[in-house]
Amino acid sequence: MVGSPPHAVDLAALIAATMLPFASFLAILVATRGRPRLSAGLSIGSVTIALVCSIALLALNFQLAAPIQFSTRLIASSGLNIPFGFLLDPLNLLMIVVVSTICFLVQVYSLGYMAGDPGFSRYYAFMSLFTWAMMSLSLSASLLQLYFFWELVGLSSYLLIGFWYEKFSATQAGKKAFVMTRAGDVAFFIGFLLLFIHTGDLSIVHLNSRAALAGISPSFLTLSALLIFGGIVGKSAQFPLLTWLPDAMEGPTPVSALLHSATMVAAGVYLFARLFPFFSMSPVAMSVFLAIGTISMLLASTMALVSRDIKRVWAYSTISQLGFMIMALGAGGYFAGVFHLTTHAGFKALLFLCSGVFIHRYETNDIYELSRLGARRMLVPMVSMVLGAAALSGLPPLSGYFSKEAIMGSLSVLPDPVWLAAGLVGVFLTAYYSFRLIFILLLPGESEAPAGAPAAPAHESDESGHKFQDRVMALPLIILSAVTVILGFFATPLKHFLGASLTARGLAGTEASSWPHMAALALAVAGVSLAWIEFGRKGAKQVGFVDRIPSLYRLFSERWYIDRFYGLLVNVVVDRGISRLCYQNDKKVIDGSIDGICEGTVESGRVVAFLQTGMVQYRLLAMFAVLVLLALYFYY
Amino acid sequence: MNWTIAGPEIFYFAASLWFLLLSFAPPRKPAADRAHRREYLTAIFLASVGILVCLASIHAQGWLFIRAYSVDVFSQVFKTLLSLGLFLIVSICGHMTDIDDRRHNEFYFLLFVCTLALMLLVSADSLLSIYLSLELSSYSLYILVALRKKQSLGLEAGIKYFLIGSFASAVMLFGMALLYSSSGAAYLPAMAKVLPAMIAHPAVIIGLLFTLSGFFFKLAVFPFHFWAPDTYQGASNQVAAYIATASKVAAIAVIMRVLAFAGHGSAYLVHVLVFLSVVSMTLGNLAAIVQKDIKRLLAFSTIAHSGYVLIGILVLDPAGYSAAIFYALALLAMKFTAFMVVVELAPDGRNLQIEELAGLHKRSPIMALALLVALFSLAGIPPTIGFTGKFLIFTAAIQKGYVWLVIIAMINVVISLYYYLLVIKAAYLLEPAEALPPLVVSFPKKLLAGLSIAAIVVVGFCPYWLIQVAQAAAQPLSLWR
Amino acid sequence: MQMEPASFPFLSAILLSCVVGMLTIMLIPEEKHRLIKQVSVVFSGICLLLTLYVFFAFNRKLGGLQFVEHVSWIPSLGISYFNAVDGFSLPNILLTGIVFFTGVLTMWELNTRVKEYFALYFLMVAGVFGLFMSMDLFFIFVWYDVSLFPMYLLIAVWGTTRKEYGAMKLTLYLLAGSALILPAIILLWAKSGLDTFSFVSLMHPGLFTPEVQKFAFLLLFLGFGILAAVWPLHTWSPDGHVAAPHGVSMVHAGVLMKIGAFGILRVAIMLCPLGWIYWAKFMAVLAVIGIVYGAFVGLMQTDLKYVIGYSSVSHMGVVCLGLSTVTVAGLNGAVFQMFAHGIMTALFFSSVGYIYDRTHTKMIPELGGLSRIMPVASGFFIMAALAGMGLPGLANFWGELVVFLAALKVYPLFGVIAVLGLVVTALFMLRVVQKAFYGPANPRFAGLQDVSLWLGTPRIILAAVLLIVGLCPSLLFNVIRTASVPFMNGLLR
Amino acid sequence: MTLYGILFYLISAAVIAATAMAITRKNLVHAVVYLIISFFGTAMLFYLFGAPLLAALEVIIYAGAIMVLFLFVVMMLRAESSHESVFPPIQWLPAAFFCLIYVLVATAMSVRTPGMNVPLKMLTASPRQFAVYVFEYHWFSIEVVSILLLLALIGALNLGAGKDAGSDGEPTDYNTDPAGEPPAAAGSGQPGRRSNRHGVEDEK
Amino acid sequence: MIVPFSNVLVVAGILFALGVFCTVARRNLIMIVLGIEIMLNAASIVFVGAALHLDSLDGQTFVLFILAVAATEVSVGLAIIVYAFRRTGSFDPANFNLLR
Repeated sequence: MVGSPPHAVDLAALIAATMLPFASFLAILVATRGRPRLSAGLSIGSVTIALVCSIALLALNFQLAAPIQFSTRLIASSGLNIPFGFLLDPLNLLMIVVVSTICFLVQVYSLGYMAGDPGFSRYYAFMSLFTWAMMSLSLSASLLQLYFFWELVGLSSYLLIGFWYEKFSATQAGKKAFVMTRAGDVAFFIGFLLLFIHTGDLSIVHLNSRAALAGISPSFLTLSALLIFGGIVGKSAQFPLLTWLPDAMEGPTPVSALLHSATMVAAGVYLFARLFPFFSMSPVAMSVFLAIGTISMLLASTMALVSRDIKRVWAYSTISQLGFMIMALGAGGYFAGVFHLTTHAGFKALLFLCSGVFIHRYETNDIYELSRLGARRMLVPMVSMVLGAAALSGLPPLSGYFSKEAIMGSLSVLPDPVWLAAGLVGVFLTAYYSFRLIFILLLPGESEAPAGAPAAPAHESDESGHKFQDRVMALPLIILSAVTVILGFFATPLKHFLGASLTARGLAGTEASSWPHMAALALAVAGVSLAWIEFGRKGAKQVGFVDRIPSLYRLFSERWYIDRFYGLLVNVVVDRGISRLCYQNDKKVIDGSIDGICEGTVESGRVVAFLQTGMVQYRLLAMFAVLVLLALYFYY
Repeated sequence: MNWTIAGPEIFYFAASLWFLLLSFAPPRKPAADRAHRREYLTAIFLASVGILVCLASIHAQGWLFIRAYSVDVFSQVFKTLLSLGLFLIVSICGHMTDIDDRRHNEFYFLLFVCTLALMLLVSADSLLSIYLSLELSSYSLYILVALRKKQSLGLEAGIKYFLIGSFASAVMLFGMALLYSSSGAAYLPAMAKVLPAMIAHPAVIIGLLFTLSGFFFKLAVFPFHFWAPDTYQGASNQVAAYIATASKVAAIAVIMRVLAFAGHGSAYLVHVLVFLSVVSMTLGNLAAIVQKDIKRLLAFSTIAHSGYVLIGILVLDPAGYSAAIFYALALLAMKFTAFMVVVELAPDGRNLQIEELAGLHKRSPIMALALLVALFSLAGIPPTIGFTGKFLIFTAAIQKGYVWLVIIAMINVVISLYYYLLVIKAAYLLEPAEALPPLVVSFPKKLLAGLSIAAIVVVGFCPYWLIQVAQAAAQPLSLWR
Repeated sequence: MQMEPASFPFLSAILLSCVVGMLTIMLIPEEKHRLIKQVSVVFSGICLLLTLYVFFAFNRKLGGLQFVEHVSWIPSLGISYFNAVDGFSLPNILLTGIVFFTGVLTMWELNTRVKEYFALYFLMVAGVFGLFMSMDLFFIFVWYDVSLFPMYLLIAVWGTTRKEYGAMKLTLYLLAGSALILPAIILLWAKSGLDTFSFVSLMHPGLFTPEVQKFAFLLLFLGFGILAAVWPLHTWSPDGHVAAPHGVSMVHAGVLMKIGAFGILRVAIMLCPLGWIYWAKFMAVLAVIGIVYGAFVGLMQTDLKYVIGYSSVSHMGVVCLGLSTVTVAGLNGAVFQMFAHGIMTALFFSSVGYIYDRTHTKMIPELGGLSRIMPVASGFFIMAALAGMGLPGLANFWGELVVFLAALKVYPLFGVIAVLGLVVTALFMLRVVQKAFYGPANPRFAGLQDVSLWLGTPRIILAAVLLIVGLCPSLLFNVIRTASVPFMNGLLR
Repeated sequence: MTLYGILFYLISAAVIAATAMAITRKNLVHAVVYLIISFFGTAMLFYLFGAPLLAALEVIIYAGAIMVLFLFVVMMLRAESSHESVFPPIQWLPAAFFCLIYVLVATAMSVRTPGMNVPLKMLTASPRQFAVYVFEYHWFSIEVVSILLLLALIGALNLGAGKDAGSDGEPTDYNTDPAGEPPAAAGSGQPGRRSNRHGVEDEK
Repeated sequence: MIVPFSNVLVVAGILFALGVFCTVARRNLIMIVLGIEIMLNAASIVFVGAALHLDSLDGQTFVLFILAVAATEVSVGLAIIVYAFRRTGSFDPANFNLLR
């Protein structure tokens, strides 16, 4: 078993970081449901400690030589020995920092955003649950443990999407999210069980070691890799399970920021990175992943081109960016993927939180509407948003630029140039749709209502509360903006940090030529320019090029009919088909035959009983006949 | 000859003579009710003394009348059962409204004579004495059935019972003639010596079959069951109870005895018995499903139970015999309890329909409980005596390899549960159309009901002692061979 | 098999507390509802404590049979009153104790024919306890029926939807099952030639010829399978669930169905292992069909209890799949799943019970948005639904995990299909939650109270158990292992 | 074939013929008389088989007492030519069929059972021998049969004296039975008024 | 020498069949009872024949008691029939069909 013994400090910090949120979850659920402030305090307090612990761990272990693993063997049943404990290596150190940071910021932000909601306590309970699950997921030492928290993360996602459960669409979205990720998880589940059956161990460190997989046939390896990747597809909303993520935007915006952009959906990518050595042992699987990442990235980008809903644009963009990460990882760019994950977490959370401010203020998601109502006048969010969008588009010197660059670098080493081309198209589209949104928001079109007459928001009256909320919400924006700006410069130390554990296997990113970087930058600028031409310049019609091609527009806005397909699948095949068939079978065939037997018994009882009535002589005859026949039987 | 071993018979003979004498006394018109009471108490007294006499002579052993009459544990156990049955039946005769007041003496006379005849039957060892005892018991029952007052049902039942009965006994007689002429023996022990060697001869086997038909008639086994539904329905409740309990017990005994002597060694005979048993239980259970009249339902259930008992007998080994003996006891307890409820619910002696049970659980919880327990016991649900009996029978059968027979029997148990549940549903679920007053149940009756319930459950749960008794009783049957 | 005689007859004490409870209740006058309920709580509480004691006092290192009580009962047939617990029965006994106690609390608001209800309820539970702890085939059968027949009245008198039909169907179905079990039991007795019904003596792999084992196993599997709601013998179960009063539904779905699975394990599998191996594939096919089929039919239901009923069919399919794998893991998972499913359905029915008592409807579309009005009561239901989906952290996850692990190993294809059934399960559970508890609140129910602490106690207990076992599965696995490992070792040898 | 053999066949043929006549007569008196002839034949058979006492008893009790009792009843109730509805052939044909099969079975049985084909020897049991035997070995049966006869006496008293018993002797009772159909032919209780309950076939 | 015993059996069998036919096919209560008497008579013939065949007096004894039983049967049977006739005015067994 690889791993050095834990330090007591590490252990304490880990336990604090993981268990405190859980404790606060339970405490809120059981005790403080009626006291929202206390609940929020508990939750934020715990996440703060988690954050501090995470940072401390990162700092303590920055020079980590080998992964640290400590676990108790959880003997679930004989034949199933699974270590249950913590694994510490650079990847998850980074991950817990990201998670706890975003969690912390979002929870603070939520103080403002969710103020006055009747489910305030519940919200924080779920948030704590999520924090716990996500932190533990990141630190899991075995696939089973990871799966355990993976599902819990899914649960908290479900609960938070459907947080406003009186809204039908919200519950619908929650259900959809859960079921679709569940579909992926089932593959994951089967995958790791198969893996377990063949290797006898689910420890991540073990799986990542070449020795563990020595005896396994390549095809089986590919199969289990693909199955496990199913979980990633579901969680990270990749093709073909990508449609739940835009719908998940029915949840409160901070939730979208936290779960559906920065952390939870990134868990898929995290899993990929987590098992990167394992996956990379199957080249076939890796190419499939690459393809899926690419397809998702392109599909989602095209969808983002036409959406009018601010959160959905960012949601599509999230899918697309996750696609980028998967592409990077699939192409072997371990660092690129993880780095993009990190930067993306920052700027996407930023984008969502900014949108949240608008939505909170103007109570609409429609970008044209927001623009009309004068969203551009809110300085902090608007600036942050532009920063975020620029980072998203990959404009230097923001964090996104560096990570995109890394991705392009890893794509460019592939023998087939198609992937690079696709990546570049993606870069262009990203820049285009980001700035389409920004320009629409910044520059209200011709047809807008007179500026300065915003529809009065509902809680204009209590100005003081409003101020507090604004300030609370602004703080995370500022922090995230700062992160977005500076994170890119930490690329090299991070690369070293992350690479430390991987260099041994010769998987560190190869040095690439520089032209793809230039091309990417150029295309990003081109995207921004096109957006400027169509939306930004004076007198622009604010109609994108896609809008002008109706069939394409419909295709994109219908999300390539993927949803339709699923709807059809569920309604026609499952509901009206199999389910009804089974139900009818139950009622008609099984119950019918049982009831038929009973009816038949009763009916024959009636007949037999009738035979017992009537004239006495018939009975005498019957007696005699039976007797004679029995006597006859003797002769046979 | 040691006369003391025939103590029970002598006692019952004397008791019946006592009632005969009483019946010659001139009727006392004014105080008819009290007279009626006096006869009842006399009967109870005599019946309970009868039990004691039977118990006292339970270890008696020997032969009377030059081996025409054998007294052994087998017969004595059955005699005790019969005396118990008589006592139980007499105990529910307190308000016998459907027998003419002035005929109560005759009624008890017939009841006691019938019991005497059944006792003779279980001890009789020659074909002739078996035949005569059977006739004696049958005739007293024909008359008892036809005695029912005001209800022409009694007459009709009497006619049918009489015709079917005498037809069956004529067939039996012819069978006995064949058996006698081919084996040359008129005594069972003598037959037991010669029959196994010649069981395959047509005359012997057909004679045996015909002979058994008379006993099957008593037990109400297909195809000799036709009288049972009509007779139960037409007879007064008490008489029906008697037919269902004591008369069945004796029939079980005599079939067992005859088969134990004569029935060995013929696969053909076993086939026939299997066939009759399967048809009996299936037919009885099926027909019972649609019955509305409780007594008629119980009649069909009796037919079904005859089928079960027959399983125990047809395995032809001590385990089966002791199981059948135990089952006879079980039948006595269960059927009596069910009929007791019927009698209590119909103080005017009418026939009870199932719907009339509605609301019973409120009107008289103890009677409802008694009915529940009795029916569950009839259905063979543990921990009741009915289950234990069935269990013993099935173990005996499976040990001999009749697995499918037992499975069929168990399926029949399921069918039977359906109609028992219908009755229970009426008693526990349905509410009567108009509110009926609570049923007044006297303390002795409550005690009786409580004891019946306790007997059914306790014996069902701790049957060991009685199983031992049954095994001891079955002992002589295998000794003779 | 190792046997540890009991220092004190704890097992009989459990049985006795049920029986004495029943008798005490019968002695109390009908009108004193409150007293009857209090007495019921006390006696069921004693039962629960005793089961807890037995559970924790069970020596996990030693394994084998413990708390053995052995009294000869009918020596001529080799029947003995032989009680003991082993790793298979211990979780079930604990389950029964918990469900029993919470079931009494759930029916706290009963007002009609209280005395009879609780008396019958105690009788039924006595049967269940007896079955789980009995080591004598005869008594297993006796207890089986004792636990069944009060059911008819309990459903038919206190039930709700189509109660008479449901009760009759259930009773006849289950009796039909016993019609197969009894001949099989006797057959084993007869073929053993040992003249004993004692489970321990009969449990030698080579005692019966393969033909006997195959035949007896089939009978026993079908017979007990009816009670375990094995497809296609399951249709009594949803109808029965729906018709029964809530407390009975809890015992019924929570415990009685386990009797079926337990019977398959204890009698069919352990006595006829060759038959087991022979029919394993057949079992697996039925189990997988049950899993998927139950989930799909559950999708169509509009009655809360029907949904739970069909989910039970699906979940019992998981148990059966575990049993069909002929592996240690499969047995472990199956027994664990029995426990988990028992607690889960009990929680389901307990929650539905509370909701139904308030709203007087179980129809999902009519409920709509109940979360707004009774967040806590709905929360319990949602928690049960989550457990039903196999969510980690709750007990069911472990059972399903281990079973599927075993199934994937032995029958990869069936395993995959069964796992896919989980998606459908999730879909219908979520649908129910969405339609019944989310969405706009129904104004009809606006004034209803949320569950109070006392009335919520049973649900809290059940939810806590789900959580505790979900977080600490080795609590059970350690126990189950003491039985499954020696058994499989003995079989393979 | 000996003389006795011829006698046996002759008598048997007569008995069977007389019985066949008896069971097919519509007039009950004729039927009873034919049966008496049949019983006389039987008595001769008994004599042939060496049971003179039984032959006598057969004549005295069977032909003499029992059949005369029949005759009395028939005449008392004036039932000698009562309208007897005849079974349709579809009902009596099966009866005949089974009886025929039975005869075949009986024949096969008699022939195929070993030991049955030994010709009977002439032997006679004198009444004294017979009586001694009966009272030595079968007096238990005599006791039983005496009770049986007593019982028959009481039974006949109680049943036949239905009218004397008062309350239950009402002839219309049968028709007013609660469970039955409405009375069809009220007042049909008069003996001799031959009507059945449906009163339809009265005039045929 | 008379005849083989089997011939006696055949004769008795025919008589028995005739008796059965009478009971089964005649719709008259009196004739039914008469038919049963014929059956008893057939049995008697077998008994007497068998007594000769076996050289044992038991068969003859049997017949003696059959006579007594037949007398009982006739007296009880006819009493019931008379009783029934007084109530219904009919001998037709088909009229007794209330019980169902």
